[in-house]
Amino acid sequence: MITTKEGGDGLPQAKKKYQLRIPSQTDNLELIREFVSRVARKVGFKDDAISKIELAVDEACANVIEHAYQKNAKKNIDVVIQIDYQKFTIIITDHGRGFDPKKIKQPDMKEYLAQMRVGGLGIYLMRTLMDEIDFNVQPKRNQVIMSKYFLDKKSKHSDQSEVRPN
Amino acid sequence: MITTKEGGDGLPQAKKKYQLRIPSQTDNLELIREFVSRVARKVGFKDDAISKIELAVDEACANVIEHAYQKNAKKNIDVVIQIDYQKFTIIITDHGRGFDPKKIKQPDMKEYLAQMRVGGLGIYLMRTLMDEIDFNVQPKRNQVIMSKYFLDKKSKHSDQSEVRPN
Amino acid sequence: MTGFEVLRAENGDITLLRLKGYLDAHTAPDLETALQRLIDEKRVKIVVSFKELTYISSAGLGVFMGFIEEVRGNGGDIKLTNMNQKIFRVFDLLGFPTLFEIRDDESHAVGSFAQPKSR
Amino acid sequence: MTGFEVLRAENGDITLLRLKGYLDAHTAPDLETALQRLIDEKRVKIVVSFKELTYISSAGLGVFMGFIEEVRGNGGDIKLTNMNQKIFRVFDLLGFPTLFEIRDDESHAVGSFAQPKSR
Ligand SMILES: Nc1ncnc2c1ncn2[C@@H]1O[C@H](COP(=O)(O)OP(=O)(O)O)[C@@H](O)[C@H]1O
Ligand SMILES: Nc1ncnc2c1ncn2[C@@H]1O[C@H](COP(=O)(O)OP(=O)(O)O)[C@@H](O)[C@H]1O
Repeated sequence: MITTKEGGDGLPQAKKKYQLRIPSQTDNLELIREFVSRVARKVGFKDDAISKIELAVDEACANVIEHAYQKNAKKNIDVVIQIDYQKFTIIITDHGRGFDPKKIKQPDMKEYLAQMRVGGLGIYLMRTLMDEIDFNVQPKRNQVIMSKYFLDKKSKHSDQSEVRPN
Repeated sequence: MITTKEGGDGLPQAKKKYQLRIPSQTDNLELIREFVSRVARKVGFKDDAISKIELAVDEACANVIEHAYQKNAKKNIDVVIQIDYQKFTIIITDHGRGFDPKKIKQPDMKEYLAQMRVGGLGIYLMRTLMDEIDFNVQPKRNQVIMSKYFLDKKSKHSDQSEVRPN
Repeated sequence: MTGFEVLRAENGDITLLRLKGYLDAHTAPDLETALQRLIDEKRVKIVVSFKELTYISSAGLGVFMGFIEEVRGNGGDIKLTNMNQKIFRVFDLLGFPTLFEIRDDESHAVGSFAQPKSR
Repeated sequence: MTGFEVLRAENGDITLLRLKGYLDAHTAPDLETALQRLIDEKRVKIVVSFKELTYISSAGLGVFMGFIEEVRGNGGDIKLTNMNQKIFRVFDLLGFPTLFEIRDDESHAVGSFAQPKSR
């Protein structure tokens, strides 16, 4: 039933990799979104899943631009997409200032809204939109690794309509 | 008068680099064209120049897919865009089967058409569309390096309308 | 041409801001500028139309969060209208509907300002 | 959904192929298939409309080159119509207008087949 194994040329989709390296500037976010959306569409995700992936990646890259590189546009962001049979993984790497992801608590949205605090929503969104998210922070190399499964993990019935041959 | 030195964030555009690494499949040509077009538009090229750059890059990448990698989609194509004050350079790298660019003659179009030969038009188009083109073929690493100047080199008057701040 | 535009129209003491294009970390400062200008002009009854907005990220939402207290403190409000599903979902995920008035239709939002309301 | 489509319509012994989307090394085989089918059916009076084609590369041009001799050898022709400037430029750069009949308008191309012509 699942036909994602076949790429556009009838080739296996397993272990396909797409990579974008781009200057750390907010005016490149649009290009990054476009890149990720196109690859996601290509492998069979529908609009709904594509817009979730697009937003999660935007949030991660906006954080790199603002926090990791603090708007130093001489730095680069690496966006790598890895596709295998089950899932679509995006790895965003920077070589800037790291942070301790354990210290970033999921905000309590009620409390958050009551305080009308500005910012602090990005990581919450990323966690909510993607199926898996992992922060790998090392000296001089920080990564956010986010995945979306081809069969929707969150819905009870396996949502095969998310998958189509391309 | 020339305002390309300023990027969208008011940062110098000099030495900016955009890099895409993508599986060697013809169904990725569209994504490559989109990537190159967007970056070209961003730095101020107008539709006319953008469509020339887009076509030249497509031809070079289609050659890599067909000739260098002979449709082996496990291989990758590297498309790097380098921007400096004067020009927009695209470097397309493969690690496949090389060729001797000296042996590829500019076809005599009259003779070519008389014979109605199929193919052999790509390199001719690339040379015609870009301001500079260079083939750098080494054992295991082949590059096509193509440039377009922000001030149109080919027109007699310097065509500043090609350039706008972004 | 940044891919984002704010168009402004006035209707008595109510201001309508129509957003066009995408609102992300790159374009959010433009919206901030537009809202700051309204506050400086003491025009605090604000209706924002999302009809032609194609995309929003948390940087965009943050702008509304950043102004709502001040606007309400000055007897005004920021009412949000005409969101498509995709954009509404982002607001909804973050619980904004409990904090902001989000209406389907511009005219209703304008109308709801018109009712005299004691400060 | 490859981003390219060939729509076929018939008008007596003339066939109209309308191209949609982009014609590059990925989609050129689809056009090849469509033209090969016409030849197999001995339908060799062919008008191709580029009205909705947004992009062409040399792989696309090569397809026409690959069929024109055979089609003409069978008393037919491939006439090209409704190209936008950008697409015409590619044909022009490669000198195709000396080899192919390129018309502004579909109906003229169809009409030019209608004139009886001795083989
Ligand atoms: N890539 C990163 N590098 C360094 N610090 C980060 C990074 N991403 C997030 N942070 C830290 O985590 C905090 C929360 O991030 P987030 O939820 O995206 O909200 P915001 O970016 O709006 O503050 C940030 O304020 C920052 O201190
Ligand atoms: N990247 C490449 N790697 C190996 N050979 C190449 C490459 N690009 C071009 N060639 C050789 O040069 C020839 C001419 O290329 P081109 O003008 O693009 O026409 P075509 O690809 O249609 O044959 C090709 O047929 C091929 O033999």
